[in-house]
Amino acid sequence: MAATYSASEMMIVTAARALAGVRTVFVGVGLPNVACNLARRTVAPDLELIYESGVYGARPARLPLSIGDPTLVSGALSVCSMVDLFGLYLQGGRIEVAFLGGAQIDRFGNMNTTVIGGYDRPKVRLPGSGGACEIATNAQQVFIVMRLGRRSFVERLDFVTSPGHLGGGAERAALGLPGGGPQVVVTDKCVMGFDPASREMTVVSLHPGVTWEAVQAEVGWDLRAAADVQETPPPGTDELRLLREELDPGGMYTQ
Amino acid sequence: MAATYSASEMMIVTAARALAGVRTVFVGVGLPNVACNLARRTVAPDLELIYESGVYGARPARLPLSIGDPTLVSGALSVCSMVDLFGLYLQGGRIEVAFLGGAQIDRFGNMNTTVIGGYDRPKVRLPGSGGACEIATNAQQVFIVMRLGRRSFVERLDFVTSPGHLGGGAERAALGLPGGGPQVVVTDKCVMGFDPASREMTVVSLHPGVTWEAVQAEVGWDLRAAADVQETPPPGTDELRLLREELDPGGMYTQ
Amino acid sequence: MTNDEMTKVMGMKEAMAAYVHDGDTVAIEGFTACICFAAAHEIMRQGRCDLTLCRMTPDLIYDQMVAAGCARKLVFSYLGNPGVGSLHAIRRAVEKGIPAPLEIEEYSHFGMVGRYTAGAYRLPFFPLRSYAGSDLPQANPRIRSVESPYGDGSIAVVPPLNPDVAILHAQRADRNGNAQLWGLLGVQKEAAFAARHVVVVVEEIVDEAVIRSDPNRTAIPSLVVDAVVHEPHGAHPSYVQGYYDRDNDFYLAWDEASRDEAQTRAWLDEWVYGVADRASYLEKLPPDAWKRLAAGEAWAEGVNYGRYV
Amino acid sequence: MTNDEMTKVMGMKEAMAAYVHDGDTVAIEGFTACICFAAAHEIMRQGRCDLTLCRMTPDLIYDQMVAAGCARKLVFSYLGNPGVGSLHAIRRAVEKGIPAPLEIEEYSHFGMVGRYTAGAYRLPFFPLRSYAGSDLPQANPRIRSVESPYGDGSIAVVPPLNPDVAILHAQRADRNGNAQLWGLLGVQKEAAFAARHVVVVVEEIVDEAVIRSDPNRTAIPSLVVDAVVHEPHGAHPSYVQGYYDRDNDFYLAWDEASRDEAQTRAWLDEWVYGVADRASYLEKLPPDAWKRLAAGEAWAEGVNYGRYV
Repeated sequence: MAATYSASEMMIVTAARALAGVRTVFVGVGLPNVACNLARRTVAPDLELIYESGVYGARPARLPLSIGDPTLVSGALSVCSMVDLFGLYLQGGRIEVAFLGGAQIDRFGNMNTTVIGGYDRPKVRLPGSGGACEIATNAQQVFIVMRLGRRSFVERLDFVTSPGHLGGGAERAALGLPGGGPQVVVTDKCVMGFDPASREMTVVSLHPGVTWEAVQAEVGWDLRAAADVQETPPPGTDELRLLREELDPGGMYTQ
Repeated sequence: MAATYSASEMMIVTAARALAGVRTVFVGVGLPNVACNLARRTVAPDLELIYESGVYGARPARLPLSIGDPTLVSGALSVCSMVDLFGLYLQGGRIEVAFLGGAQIDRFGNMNTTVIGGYDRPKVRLPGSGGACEIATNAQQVFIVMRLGRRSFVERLDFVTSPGHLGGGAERAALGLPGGGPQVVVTDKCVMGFDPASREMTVVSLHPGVTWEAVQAEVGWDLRAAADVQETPPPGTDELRLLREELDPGGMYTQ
Repeated sequence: MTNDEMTKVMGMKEAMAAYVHDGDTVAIEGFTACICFAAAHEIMRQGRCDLTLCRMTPDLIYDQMVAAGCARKLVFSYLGNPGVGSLHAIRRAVEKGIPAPLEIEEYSHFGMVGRYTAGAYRLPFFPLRSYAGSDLPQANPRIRSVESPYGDGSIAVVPPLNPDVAILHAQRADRNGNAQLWGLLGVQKEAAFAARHVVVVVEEIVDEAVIRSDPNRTAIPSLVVDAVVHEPHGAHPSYVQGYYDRDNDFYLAWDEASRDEAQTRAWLDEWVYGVADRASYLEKLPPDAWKRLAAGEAWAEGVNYGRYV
Repeated sequence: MTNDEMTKVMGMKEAMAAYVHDGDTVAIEGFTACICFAAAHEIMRQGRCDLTLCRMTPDLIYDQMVAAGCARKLVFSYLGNPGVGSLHAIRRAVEKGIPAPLEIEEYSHFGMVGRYTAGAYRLPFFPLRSYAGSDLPQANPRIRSVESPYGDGSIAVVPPLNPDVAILHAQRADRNGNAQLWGLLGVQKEAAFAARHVVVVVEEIVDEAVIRSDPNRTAIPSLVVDAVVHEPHGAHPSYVQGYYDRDNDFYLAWDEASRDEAQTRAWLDEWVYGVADRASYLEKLPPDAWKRLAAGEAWAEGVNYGRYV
């Protein structure tokens, strides 16, 4: 019998599953944090969690309040200064996957976390880059988890904070960015990849019960589909139990 | 009654006294090591010893065999990586005085520790720079301790490892070197300073019983004297006792 | 006077009066941990203004200082209330110029880290692989690039940052300012070496012998420290590894209060202007606060440095 | 297999055979301390040749490898027998081409540190304030300079160094290669991150729980480590902080023996080729050696990380 679950739970579980077999993940704030901790408890037991706060190999004993929570430090394999974290781990090319959230994304996976509106007198001042710009530049692969929505998935970004595939095609490589850029976008309604040639975002699976139209309605450009769109497998009872009872008992991310 | 002492003891005690009132000294290998440890026990009790091996505020419990001796680590105030030692402490401009030895020096305090003869097939291959090049570049002041000799105090260096006052005058400042360069050269026969205008080495005091001619005979250029050449004060009994009984009981540096 | 007798210990009032002046460039660092609210509140009480505030994550501490009118300019890389949401006071200043316009100079995290590092290393710039393809260099013309002399392309650079004063919270220091940190190290060391003056605020003042027993743990040496302030719980509501946990209720309460100007003022009146010093602030906390925020115990395994005599 | 069950533990023979090949660029680092002679001797026994040997201070360890004919080239910053004098085998090679010419690539200490750092940070160069007014850039054209884009002059740069393998001795590691170091830290961390492969050699293999009890002490994480070799006293005659002292008699004996080609060969025959492995080498030491070289005890003060559950 299939369990009932929320769209957020579906999204987090799917994001976690994307990490199957991965050994090192750079963990962003919020949703990625929950997804990576779930992955370590399920599909990627050897996964070492790396946080921009300087932590390698965290073993959080509770859901961290932020990427700088003291529970990430106690029991970690290594904790280093930020110059070493960004220099040795990230820029050194040691991160297999960086898992990021974002405010705005375009069809090529470029992201905006800086402003809505103009830079000098913005309508909404967002947090800014943090480490996102260099993470997007240097991680071997970037995975993104964010909720669909017309204000988030936009035709044109107000500001490019973090480079994705830029204008698409080979532009990213031509500019000499060391990392491979965005590979997958996990949302609350579908999973998207990037076309190997055009580097445009393409839908690879729809979550159970979600229609193509429901997805397109939340995206600000004419969405493309992969050759063979699948149905995303639903969460398992074990994943849901871990999420609800251990990782996010307060339901901060899973409602 | 005056104590008897060797020329090396005279040199080391005089070198130590040059550090009166100094708070941070970068300690080179060999003679400077002994002189700085003596200074800390006499004229500069607040002196903190800094070693290129990464040690700040060493309290050696024995005469260190080298600048990397474990006795420099145990009980030190701080021990850091070499990138931090050279970057934060030295290049950061935090070193008041660097105390160096050398193989060859010219009248402007430029030093050679690289080769005697040509670089590609040298007559004698010397150790090379170690940290000397950046120490000479960045320390606020450089003090030098070395024995006089025609093979050491030369008209022309075979190789400039570490910049002193280059061609003299304002050349050093013009090249943008951050530190002030050599200020004093303590030898086994005399003490020399540098003329404020020409930056040429000038004799400021002769050790007791040493004649001008005896000094000139050991120097490969026509030596200049300061306006008023003094007699260097002899070592005190307390300094000699510390040196012989505590700092160098084996007589490694003081014979 | 020997080292053991030397002391740089001062009260917080005295230290802030001595080292923070109107118009100064100030860095109160600490990434999520060891954020010295005690110092910030004292600066606010002393009415400092026109400050250039530098911090990777302005966090509540600079949101409060901006709300209090201390700041002319903000140099930063991430404007968030960590794990909670926005910094409403700074957003009001940037979006609407309330209470006054706030100049901003914006980097990414590694850019800020690099700026402190270049400042500490006395370098003209710090090179980093970032910013290519981003709009950040357009927003901030101080982000530039240099060509590699090895024929392998160009790389972004940021300029050095040398604050007039850095204020850094740590677990323990001796009276002369040799400070030991553990847990997240952030950019504390780099900020200390980059700054013209350094105030270290600590949970505990310990004998020099404690420091000398573990020299690898000393991130900030006395060499660069001007003043040592003993202010236990001085980082509340942020946390200090091994000493106390983050007081998240405060982060949530500020998120609420700071959405509205009048409520923001009321919060500052109660928790900053309405108290004389940190001790009075701490007295206002609920009696069970420190029990609730207790760190528990997890001690590091022993390490022998050896005696080499 | 979980992390706790994972192991990268190998014997020295196996590790050197797997990670050091003819023609490789090899870095055995450790500044005065933690110099892994055990690895060097095994490489010599395996007859490796044509190596590019990188080390700030070639020390006895590379003097022996050069004498044994392992090296084609030396990349370094200080050629000395520390506290004793010259490195005679390397001098013979450089001054007289005996036994074979040795190519050299020479920097200053900060230049070598910068090369490893640039290699570890994947930077095209490392900038440093050095070399202006020195003849070193003429001797080594890889020392170059770049112009600051902030209009404040030019600065020297050195290129990245990325060895094929770095061999690093440390006090302790877990079976997965998370290594903790104390005392002099040298460039161990930077060399580890710069290298394509890393072999960590340790005095003790400990439970992962020991490492996790003090994460700030972990300089080399498992992430970059390929093999862990348990070789107690593997750094003799250099020292390991807290474990044993330097055996200066060996430094003096090498100074004597290495002045003459035949004696050098005899020394190598006795101490390298004449023993099967490190255990046999250690058996040849006088029975009182470890008593004489004992480190004594001086333990670090406790540090609490806290339990945050």
